[in-house]
Amino acid sequence: MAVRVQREDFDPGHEIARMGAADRGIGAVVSFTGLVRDLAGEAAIGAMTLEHYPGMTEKELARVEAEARARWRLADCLIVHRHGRLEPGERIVLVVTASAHRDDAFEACRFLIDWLKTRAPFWKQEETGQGERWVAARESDDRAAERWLKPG
Amino acid sequence: MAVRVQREDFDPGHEIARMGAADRGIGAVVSFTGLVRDLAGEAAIGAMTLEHYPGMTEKELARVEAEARARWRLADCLIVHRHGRLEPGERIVLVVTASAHRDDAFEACRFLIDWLKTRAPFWKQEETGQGERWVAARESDDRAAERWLKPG
Amino acid sequence: MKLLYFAWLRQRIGKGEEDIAPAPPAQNVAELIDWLKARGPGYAAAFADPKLVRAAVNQVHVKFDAPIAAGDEVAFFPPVTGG
Amino acid sequence: MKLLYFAWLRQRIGKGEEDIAPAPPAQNVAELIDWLKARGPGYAAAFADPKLVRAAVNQVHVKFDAPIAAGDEVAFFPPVTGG
Repeated sequence: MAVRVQREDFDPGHEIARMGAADRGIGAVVSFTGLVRDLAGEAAIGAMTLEHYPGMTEKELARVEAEARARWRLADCLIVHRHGRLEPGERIVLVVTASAHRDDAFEACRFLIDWLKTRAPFWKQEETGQGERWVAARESDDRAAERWLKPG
Repeated sequence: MAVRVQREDFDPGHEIARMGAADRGIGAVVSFTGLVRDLAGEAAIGAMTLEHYPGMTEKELARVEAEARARWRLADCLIVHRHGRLEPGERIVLVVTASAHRDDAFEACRFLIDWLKTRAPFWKQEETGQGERWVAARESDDRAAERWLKPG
Repeated sequence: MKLLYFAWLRQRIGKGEEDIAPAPPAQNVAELIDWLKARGPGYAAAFADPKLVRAAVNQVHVKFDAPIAAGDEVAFFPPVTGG
Repeated sequence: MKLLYFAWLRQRIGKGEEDIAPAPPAQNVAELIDWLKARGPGYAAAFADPKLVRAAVNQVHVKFDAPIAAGDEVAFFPPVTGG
């Protein structure tokens, strides 16, 4: 169970292998890796900079992670989120969940990424040919997070 | 887009990195790694042997993969399934999906593992303290696969 | 006709595959099962409860009313448990 | 009271944080926004459309009716766009 906020890159394979090896009761490890795309809407992206709120970020991610552990049977879970300047193709965020069965691992992983997209205090500024611009929050992200508010 | 059936282990991190690096339009890579558990029901498992139907296995996995590509917008996807004798903690199966957005990657990854569990001709024989036994198909796997038959 | 048996069907029948020529007098999978059950106690044990058996013809999952022909590859196995 | 500004609010206001002592005469976040808007054109621009602004008190997301006190850390930012 861990949350990390860092400038440095991370290694999804290392985290998946470490998590799977920790406990012989684990049957399923699910991972989500988010990458910088070179197309956001119509404009080509040169790079983006992720600003965050040090202190609050870690707290929100820990809160989201505790919520996932309360809702699903998880043997382990991990959130790693980078900040700073990132170029297209670079990894931004990693969520890994491990459980005895795939249902819990899939649901919790999806919950974590949906929820952190609307709760974790990160802001993306994109560098385009027309200058820099702040990325607006997507309504689809709000809807994705809201479905976890409904029972069942 | 690939399907592999092999005795050898695989490297989830390598596959995730390779897939994410292939296309700058990819924003989401989701992976599922299935591991041998040491507890199946109540009995402790020494190891298991996965028997399969060479020829048909590859065809079924390719069919399942084509179905996923038809239903979701995927930049890439991969299924690797091992056969032979495996010990607790060893990796059995890997599904990796890549897409511009996480919705498609998550849904397709979940579909692929649900579907291959009821379509791909593999049979597990477990070695327990009481001897060897064939694992019975789980009704929950049938239900998981059936939900993909419903529209929406 | 090439027949394949997997998992506990293979164990009960005592072999993983066999070629039967001339092809058995069976128009579909259900008739083939009935013909096989009469071949000996191993076959009878393997097909004792057909609800536990699945079939594929030429490497495609089929139901027991699927037609079969002389050159087909017909496989019998329990419900799959991979992944 | 410690105030923090992020993303385009930080750019419009021209700084990322400031300490205001004595604390502003505001009972809740909404009153604090009104007080800040009167401080200058940068603040007025940052808070021109409060619907685009989110707030946290002591690093917890809050609504604009949340009470605030002198020792609090209050942050203003656009809707988050991480992940």
